Amino acid sequence: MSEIETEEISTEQPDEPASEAPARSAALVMAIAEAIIFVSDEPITSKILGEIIGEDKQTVQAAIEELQKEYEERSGGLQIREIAGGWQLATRTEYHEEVRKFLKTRPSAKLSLAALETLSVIAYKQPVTVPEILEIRGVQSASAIKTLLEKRLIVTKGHKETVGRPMQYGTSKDFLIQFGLNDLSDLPSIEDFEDLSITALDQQQ
Amino acid sequence: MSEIETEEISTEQPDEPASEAPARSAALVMAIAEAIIFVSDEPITSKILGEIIGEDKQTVQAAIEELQKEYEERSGGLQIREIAGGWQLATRTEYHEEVRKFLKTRPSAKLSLAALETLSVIAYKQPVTVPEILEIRGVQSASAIKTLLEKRLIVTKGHKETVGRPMQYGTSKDFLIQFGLNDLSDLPSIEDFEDLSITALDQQQ
Amino acid sequence: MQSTTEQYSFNFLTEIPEIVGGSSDELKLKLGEFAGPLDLLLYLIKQEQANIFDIPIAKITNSYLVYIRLMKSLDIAVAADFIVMAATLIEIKSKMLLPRDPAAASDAEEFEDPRKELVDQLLEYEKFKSAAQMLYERSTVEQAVFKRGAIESDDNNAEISATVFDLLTVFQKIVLRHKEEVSLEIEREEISLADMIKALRKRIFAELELNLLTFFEDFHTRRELVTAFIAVLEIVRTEEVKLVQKATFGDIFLKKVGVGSN
Repeated sequence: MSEIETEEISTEQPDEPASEAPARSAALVMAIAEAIIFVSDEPITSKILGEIIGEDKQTVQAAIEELQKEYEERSGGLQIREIAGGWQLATRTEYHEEVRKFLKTRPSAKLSLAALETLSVIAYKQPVTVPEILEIRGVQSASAIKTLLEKRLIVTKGHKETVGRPMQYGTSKDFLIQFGLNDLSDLPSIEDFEDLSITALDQQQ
Repeated sequence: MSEIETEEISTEQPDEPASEAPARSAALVMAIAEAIIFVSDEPITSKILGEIIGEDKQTVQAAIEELQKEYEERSGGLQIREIAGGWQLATRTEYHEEVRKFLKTRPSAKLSLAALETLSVIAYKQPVTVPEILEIRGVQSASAIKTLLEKRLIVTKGHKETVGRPMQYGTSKDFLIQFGLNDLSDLPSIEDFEDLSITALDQQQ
Repeated sequence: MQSTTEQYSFNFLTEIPEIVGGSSDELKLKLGEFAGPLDLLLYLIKQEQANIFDIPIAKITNSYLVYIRLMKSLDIAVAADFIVMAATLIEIKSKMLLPRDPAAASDAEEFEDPRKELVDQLLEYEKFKSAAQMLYERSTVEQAVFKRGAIESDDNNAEISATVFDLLTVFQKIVLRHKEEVSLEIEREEISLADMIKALRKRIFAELELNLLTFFEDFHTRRELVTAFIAVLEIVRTEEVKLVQKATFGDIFLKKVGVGSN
C-alpha cells in the first residue's frame, strides 16, 4: 500500500493542498482523519479521507500511518487497522473476552417492533390469550411472546375458562420497572394524549 | 473526583489473566475500559464497566478519568465525555465540519422556539402537567409536547393525583444525551436566569 | 384542534421579529417567530424600552393589537391564547383608566396594581425563555459531536428501545389497522347488482331526471363503480329509461321515458 514515499511531502509544505483549504499541520490532518475513521461505518480509504479533508492522498496516508503508530505505542484498548483497502478503528484483540462479555450484557429493554406490538396488546388488554392477540395484531405472535417471557416483561396469568383453556398473559413487575410505571393505572390512555391530537399520532409512522 | 491513586498498582504485574482477575494494572483497566466504551452504543457507567472488568467502581472511575486526561493531552480527533451518568467516546467539536461533510449530514433539525420553551419548562418543573405548562408559557403547548415525545426528549411520568388525573411529563435520558448533560443537576438553576432577565430588562432603561 | 395553536409561527420561523419605526407614527411590524402571547408582550415592552415594573399599558396594548391585526390580515391563524391576552390587556387598561376610588385609595392595602399579575407572569416566563436559550446553545454544541459509526459486532437495527408513549402509539396503530381490515371485509360484501338496479330505479322514479355524474359520485371503490355502471346499462336496456345529453360534451342524464321529454 505504501509504495509511495511520503516523508518529503509531509514535513514540508503540503504545497498542493487539494481544494480550497490551505496547508494544515500534520497533527491536524491526523486528528480529522481520526474523527472521520471513528464515525465511519465502514473502512475508509485514504483517497476518500483526502477528498474530505482537502489534502492529497499521500499526506493523508502518511498521517494515518503516523496515527496508527501512535495507537500502537500507547497500547490502549483500540487500534487503527487497514482492512479491505481502508482504515478502521477497532478494539484490540487482547480484550475480546471483556468486550464480548459486555456485548452480552447489554440492556435488555430493547425490543423488536413485533415484540413491542405484542407487549402493547398484552399491556392494554390483559389478561389476554394468544388467539386474542392474533386477532388484534393479525399476525402470529409466538416468538414475540417467547422473547417477552424471557425478558420477564410478561407473565402467565392462568388458563382462560373457554374451549381449549388457552393460557392468558399479563405484564410483570419488571414491565412496570422498565417502563417507569408505578402501577398499571399509570399506563397512559388514549385520552391522555387527546390534547396532543390523536390524528397526529398515526401520521408519525 | 480522582481521590484514589492508582499508580502504585500499575507498575506491578500485568501478567495475571482476565476473568476473575485480582489487581490489574491501571493501564490494563484503562485499555479495557476504552475498548468497552468504544463498542457501547450508549454512555456506559463506571459501575457496569466495573462489573465487566471485575474491578471496583472507584478503580474504574479513576482509570477512566486518567484516560480522559490522556485524550485531552494528545488532542486528537476524539474525546471521552461524561454524559447521562456514563462515559462516551465521541469526536471533538472542532472537527464537526469535516465530519459532517463526510457523513453528508446537515445539522439536524433544530427544535422550534415553542418546543424549546416547553422543554425548558418540563426540565425545570418536572414532573409537570399540560395545564401547568400552559400557565407558565401562556400558550397551548400540545404540538410541542407531541414533538418532544416523538423525539424522546420527554417521557410520561404517571398521572397526577388531582382532578382529572392529568398526565405528567419529565425529561428522558435522551434529553441528557442530546443536551450533553451528565444529570439534571448539571442544569443551571432557574434562579440564575431570574437575575439575568431582570438586569437585562433594567439595563434597557 | 388545539395543535393549530402554535402554527402561527410556521411562515416565518427564521425571521427575527422587529418593529420598524416609520416616518409616520404608524408602527410597522416585521413578523417573526413568537412562541406565545407572553413572548410577544415581552418583546413589545423591550421595544418600548419600558420598565417591566411600570408597563405603559395603553401603549403596549395598542402595539399588541396592531400585531394581532397584522397577523389576521396576513391570514395567519391567530391562536386563541393570543386573543385571550388581548382581552386581558384591554381589561387592565380600562381598570387603570378608572379613577381610583378615593375611599379605597386611602387604604393602601386595598389598592392593587392591575398590572401586577401580568408582571409576575412575565417575569416567570422570562426565566424559562432564557432557559430555552441555554438549551438551544447546548444542543448546538452537542450537534457538533459525533458518535462512532455502527460496528460489525453489534447486531443493531431491528431493535428499538421503547417508552410508554411508544407502547400506546403502537397499540393505537394496531387498533387502527384492525379497524381497517374489518371495514375492508364489509366492503367486500358490498351492494349487489340487483340491489344497485333497485336503488337506481328508485332514484330515477323519485327524481325523474338523474345526472349520471351525481349518481356515480356516491360510489368510491372500483367495484362499486363497475356495479353502478352495469346497473345503468341494464336499466336503460330493460326499463323505460333513456340516456339524455343536453349539450355536446354536456352531462348525461337518466330520464324516465314519457316524462317531459324533449
